[in-house]
Amino acid sequence: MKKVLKYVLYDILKNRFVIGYTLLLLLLSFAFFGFEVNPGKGVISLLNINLIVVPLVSIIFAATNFYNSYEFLELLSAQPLSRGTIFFSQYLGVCLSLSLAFLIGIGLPVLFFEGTMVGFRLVLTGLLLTLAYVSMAFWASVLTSDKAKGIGIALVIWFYFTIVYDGLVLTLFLSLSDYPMEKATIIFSLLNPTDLARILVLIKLDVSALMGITGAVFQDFFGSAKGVWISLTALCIWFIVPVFMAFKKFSNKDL
Amino acid sequence: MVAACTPAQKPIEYAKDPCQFCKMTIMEPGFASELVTKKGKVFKFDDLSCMIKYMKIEQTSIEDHAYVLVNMYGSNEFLNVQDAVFLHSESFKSPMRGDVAAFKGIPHHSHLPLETTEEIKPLNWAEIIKLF
Amino acid sequence: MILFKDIEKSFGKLNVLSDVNVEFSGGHSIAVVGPNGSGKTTLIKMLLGMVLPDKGKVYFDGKPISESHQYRGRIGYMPQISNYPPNLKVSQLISMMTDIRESAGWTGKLDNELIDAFEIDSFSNKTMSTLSGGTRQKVGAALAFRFNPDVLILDEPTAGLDPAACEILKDKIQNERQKGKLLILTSHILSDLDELTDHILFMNDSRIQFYQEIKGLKEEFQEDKLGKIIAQLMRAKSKSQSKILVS
Amino acid sequence: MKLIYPFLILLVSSFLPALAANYEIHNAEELVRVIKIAQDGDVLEINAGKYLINGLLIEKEINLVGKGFPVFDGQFKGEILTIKASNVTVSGIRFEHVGVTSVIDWAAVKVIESENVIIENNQLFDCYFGIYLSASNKCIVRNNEVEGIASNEQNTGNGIHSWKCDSLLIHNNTVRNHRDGFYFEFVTNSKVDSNLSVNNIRYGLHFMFSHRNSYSYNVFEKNGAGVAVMYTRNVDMHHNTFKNNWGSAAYGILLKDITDSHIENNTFDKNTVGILMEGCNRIEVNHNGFRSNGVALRIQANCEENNLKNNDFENNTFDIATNGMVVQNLLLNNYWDKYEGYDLNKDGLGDIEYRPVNLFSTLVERMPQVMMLLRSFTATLLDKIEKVMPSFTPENLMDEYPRMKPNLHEKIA
Repeated sequence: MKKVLKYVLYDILKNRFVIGYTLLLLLLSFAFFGFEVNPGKGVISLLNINLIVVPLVSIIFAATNFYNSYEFLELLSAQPLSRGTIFFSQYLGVCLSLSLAFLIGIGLPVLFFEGTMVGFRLVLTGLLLTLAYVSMAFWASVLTSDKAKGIGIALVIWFYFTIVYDGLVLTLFLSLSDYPMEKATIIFSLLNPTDLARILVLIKLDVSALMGITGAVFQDFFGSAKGVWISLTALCIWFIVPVFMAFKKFSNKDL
Repeated sequence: MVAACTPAQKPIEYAKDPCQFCKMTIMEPGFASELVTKKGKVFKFDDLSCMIKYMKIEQTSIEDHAYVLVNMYGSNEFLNVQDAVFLHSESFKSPMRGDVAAFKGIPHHSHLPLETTEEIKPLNWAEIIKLF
Repeated sequence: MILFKDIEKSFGKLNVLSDVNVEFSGGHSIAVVGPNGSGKTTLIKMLLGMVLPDKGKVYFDGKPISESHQYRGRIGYMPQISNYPPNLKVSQLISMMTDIRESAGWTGKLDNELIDAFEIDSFSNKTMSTLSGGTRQKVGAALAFRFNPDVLILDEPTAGLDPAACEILKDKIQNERQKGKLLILTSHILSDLDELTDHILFMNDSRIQFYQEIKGLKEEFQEDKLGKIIAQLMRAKSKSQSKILVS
Repeated sequence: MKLIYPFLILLVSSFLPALAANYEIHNAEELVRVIKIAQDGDVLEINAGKYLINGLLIEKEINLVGKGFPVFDGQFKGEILTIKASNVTVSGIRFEHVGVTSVIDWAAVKVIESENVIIENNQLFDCYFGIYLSASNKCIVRNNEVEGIASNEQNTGNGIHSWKCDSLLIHNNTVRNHRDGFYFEFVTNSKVDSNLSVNNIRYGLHFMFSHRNSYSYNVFEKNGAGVAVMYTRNVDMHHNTFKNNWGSAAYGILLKDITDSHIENNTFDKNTVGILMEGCNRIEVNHNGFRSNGVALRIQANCEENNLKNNDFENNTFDIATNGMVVQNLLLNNYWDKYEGYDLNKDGLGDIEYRPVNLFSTLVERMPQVMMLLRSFTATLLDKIEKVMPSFTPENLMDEYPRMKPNLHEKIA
C-alpha cells in the first residue's frame, strides 16, 4: 500500500487545487490574526473557516478527485493489488494531502498566534473534520458512477450538516420547548460532525456563555474529560464509518 | 427520547442548581421544592414561597403537574405537597424567607428551632398557597 | 489456463453476460469479436477482476480469481484509453508499476524492448498530463509487456498509434505469441486480428456464439479474409434476431 | 433608667482610660477569670498560645488584644466569643474550629445588640460562621482574614454576616471558602469597601432588604454564584471587580428588585452573566467595563427606567440579552466592540445606532438549549437576516450614539 500511496501523494500534492487551498487558508489565517487586535476574535473567524470552508473543500475535492482518478483506479485494479490497497491508497492520499494543506494553512499560523488549548482544539477538530468529509465524499462517490450526481450528493451532504441540520434542531427545540431537552442537546451534537467540532472549540472559547444557559447536563458533558473523549471518539466514528461503508461498497463494485 | 419524556422527579444538586423563580443557587435541603410537568420538564426552587409564586405567575396548579414536591424539613427527601403538613414561623429562616417547613406528620416541638413559647398551627397545601 | 464457468452478469436490468462457459489455453492468441454492447469489455474486465460475476466463477490456472489478486501479476493489460494521474511523471509511473509488481512477488528480467523502441526515456521527465493520446498509448503498451507476463490482454492496442509505432507493437505481439503466451485481443481493425490471432471468440447478445480456431472458420465459410466472415456473421445475427445491437 | 446608661458610658469613657487596667493573659483559665473581674475600659493583652474556649460571653466594655496571634480553639463545641456589650475591641486573635448546628448559627465572634464594637486584624479559620453581627450598630470589622473549609458544602456558614444592623464599616477583609462571603440582611447606612471575597460556595456578597449601603473597591472572584443583591433601595456599588464567576446560576451581580441605585466604575470580567437585572428600576449603570462575559447584561422585561451610559462592552459572547419586546431603558454612549458603523463626522460617536440584542440570544432566552447552536452558520445567518429586518428583537432597545473607542483606557490584558 505504501508503494501506491507514495505515487498517489506525488500526484495530488502537485495538484493546483490543493496548492491553491493551502495558500487560501494561509492567507485567511494571516488576515484574521493580523487585522484583529484581539487574537480571540481571530480564532472565531478561523473557526468559521474550519466549519464551513474546510468541510466544503474537503468533500468537493475528494469527490471530484475520485471521479477524475477513476480510470487510474481501473488501471490499478488490473495490477496485482487488492481492492483494499487501491481504495485506501487513494483515500489516504486525499486525506494526507488535504490534512497537510490544512496544517500548513491553519495549523502553523494558529501555533504562531494562538498556541493555546483553544488553538490546539481548533486544529485538531479541523483535521478530524477534513477526514470526516473526505470519508463522506468517498462514500458518495462509490455509490454512484455518475460524476455530476456524486458531486451533487457531496454538496448536499455538506449543505445538510452545515445549515439544514442546525435549522432542524433549532425548529425542534423551539417547538418542543415544553419538554426537557437537556440530554437531547448532547445527542444532537454527536449526530453532526460540524456541530461537534464547533462545540469542542466553543466549550473552551465561550465557556462563560455555554456554562450558563445550556443547562448542567450539556456543560457537565462537554466540560468533562470523559465528554471530550467521547466527542473526539464520535468525530473519529464520523470518518471511520463512512470510509468503511465506502470501502465495503468499493470492494464489491464493478469498475 | 421517549424515556426522556416520561415525567420523573430529579434530585436537586445543592450548591449548583438555580432556583427557577429567584435565580439563586439552591443551598439548603430542608426547604427546596420541585415541580415536574406532565411533559417531563423539571423546575427546582430553593424555597417553597418561590414555587408558589412561580405557580401563581404561570397560573398553574397541582393538576397541571406530574409531581409537586417539597423537601421535608431538615432533609433532602421529597414529599408530595398534598401529603405534607406545613408549619410557618419566622424562626425557620428559610432562604427566601418564606419560612415554611414541610413535615410528614405533625412534628415534635423539641425538634424545631422555635422559641419555646411559640405555638404554631399546622397548615395544609390549600392554606399554605394563600400565604404568598 | 483461464476458465470462465457458468458466468452470469447483469447491470441492473441489463443482462450483459449469460451462460458464459469458455476456456482459454496457453499459446493461443484469441480475438474477442462482437458488436458493440455484446459483452466483450465486460468479459475482459471480469478476467481482470474489475467486474464481479453475479453467478459462476473465473479460474486462473485452476484457482478462482476471487480468492487472490496475485494472479494479476501474471497478466499484462493495455487498456483502450490510458488515463494516468496527471501530475505523475512518466518515470514515476513506470517505477510505480515496477514497485507494485515487485511487492506482489514478481521477479525476473524486465522487458524493456518497447521502452527502447518507443524511446520513452526521451520524455520520461514529462508529466502524464502533457503527453498526447498516442504517446500515452505507447507508455501503456510498454508497461503491459514490461514484466514478461504469461497472459497479455490488449484492448484496441493499435488505436491512436502512428503507423511506425503500430508496426513495432505488432512485431512485439508476434514475438510474444511465439514464446507461447496467451494473448487476448480486441480490435476494430480486422486485418490486425487476422494477422495476430489464431482463435476467435464471437460474442453477441451477451452470449458466446462460438469459440473456435480461425483456420477452421475460414474453411467453413470458404473465405480467406477474417473481416469478411465477421461482417457476414454480424449481418446474419442482426437479421435473424431483429434486435438492435447498438450501444 | 435607660437615659442614665449613655451618661454612664460617657463618664466611663472620658474618665476611666487613665484608670483602665492592663492584664497579661497566658491561658484560658486566666482569661475566664480576668474577664470576670475586669472593669469597663480594661485591656486584656493575650499572649500567644492555644486557648481552648467555647461560649465565652463578654458583657463588659473591654479590649481583647492578641499578641503574636494567640489561637482561640472552639473544638467544634460551640461559639467562641459572644459579645453583648458596646465598645468592645477584639484584635490580633486567631479563631479556629467553630462547630456546625442547623438550629443556631454558631460563629467565631458574635456581636449581639451592641454598638461601637471593633473587630480587627484577626484570623478566622474553619469556623461555621466567621464574624456575626446581630442587631448591632456602628461596629467596625476590618483587616480580618476569614477562611472556611469548603469541603463540607452545606455545612459552611457565612464569612461576615450581619443582621438588622446600622452604620457598619466593613473594610479590607478577606473571606474565602464560606457559603456567602459577606451576608447582610436588614442592614442600613453601612459601608463595605476594599474587601476581597474569593471561592465562596454561593455568593461572594449577598444582601437583602439592606437599604442605603455602599460597596466599593471590593473584589469578588470565583464565587460559586457571584454576587446577589435583592429587595433593596439606594444601593451604591462602585469600583468593584467581579470576575470569573462561572456556572449555570452564576452572575457577576444578580440584581433582584433593586431600585434607585448606582452601579458605576465596576469591572465585570469573564462571568457567565455580568449583571442580571430582574425587577429593577431607576438604576444608573455607568462607566462599567464588561469584558469576556457570556452575557454582559441580562435585562428581564420587568425592568424599567434604567440608564446604561458610557459602559464598555468588549469580547462578550452576548452584550445584552432580554426576554421581552419592549424595554423601557436607556442605552447611550456605550462602547460596543461588535459595532460595525462609521464615524464620518469624527465626533467620536458612531453615525448609526447599535442594537445590542441579537435574534439568537432572544431564541436562547426562549429555549436555553438553543445555545447548543452558538456560532453555527445557521445562527449567524438568522442574526444577519434579523439585522436587515428586525421582527423578533426589541426595536427600541438601542444605543443611538455608540462610542467608537472604549471609555476606559485600560485595554484587555
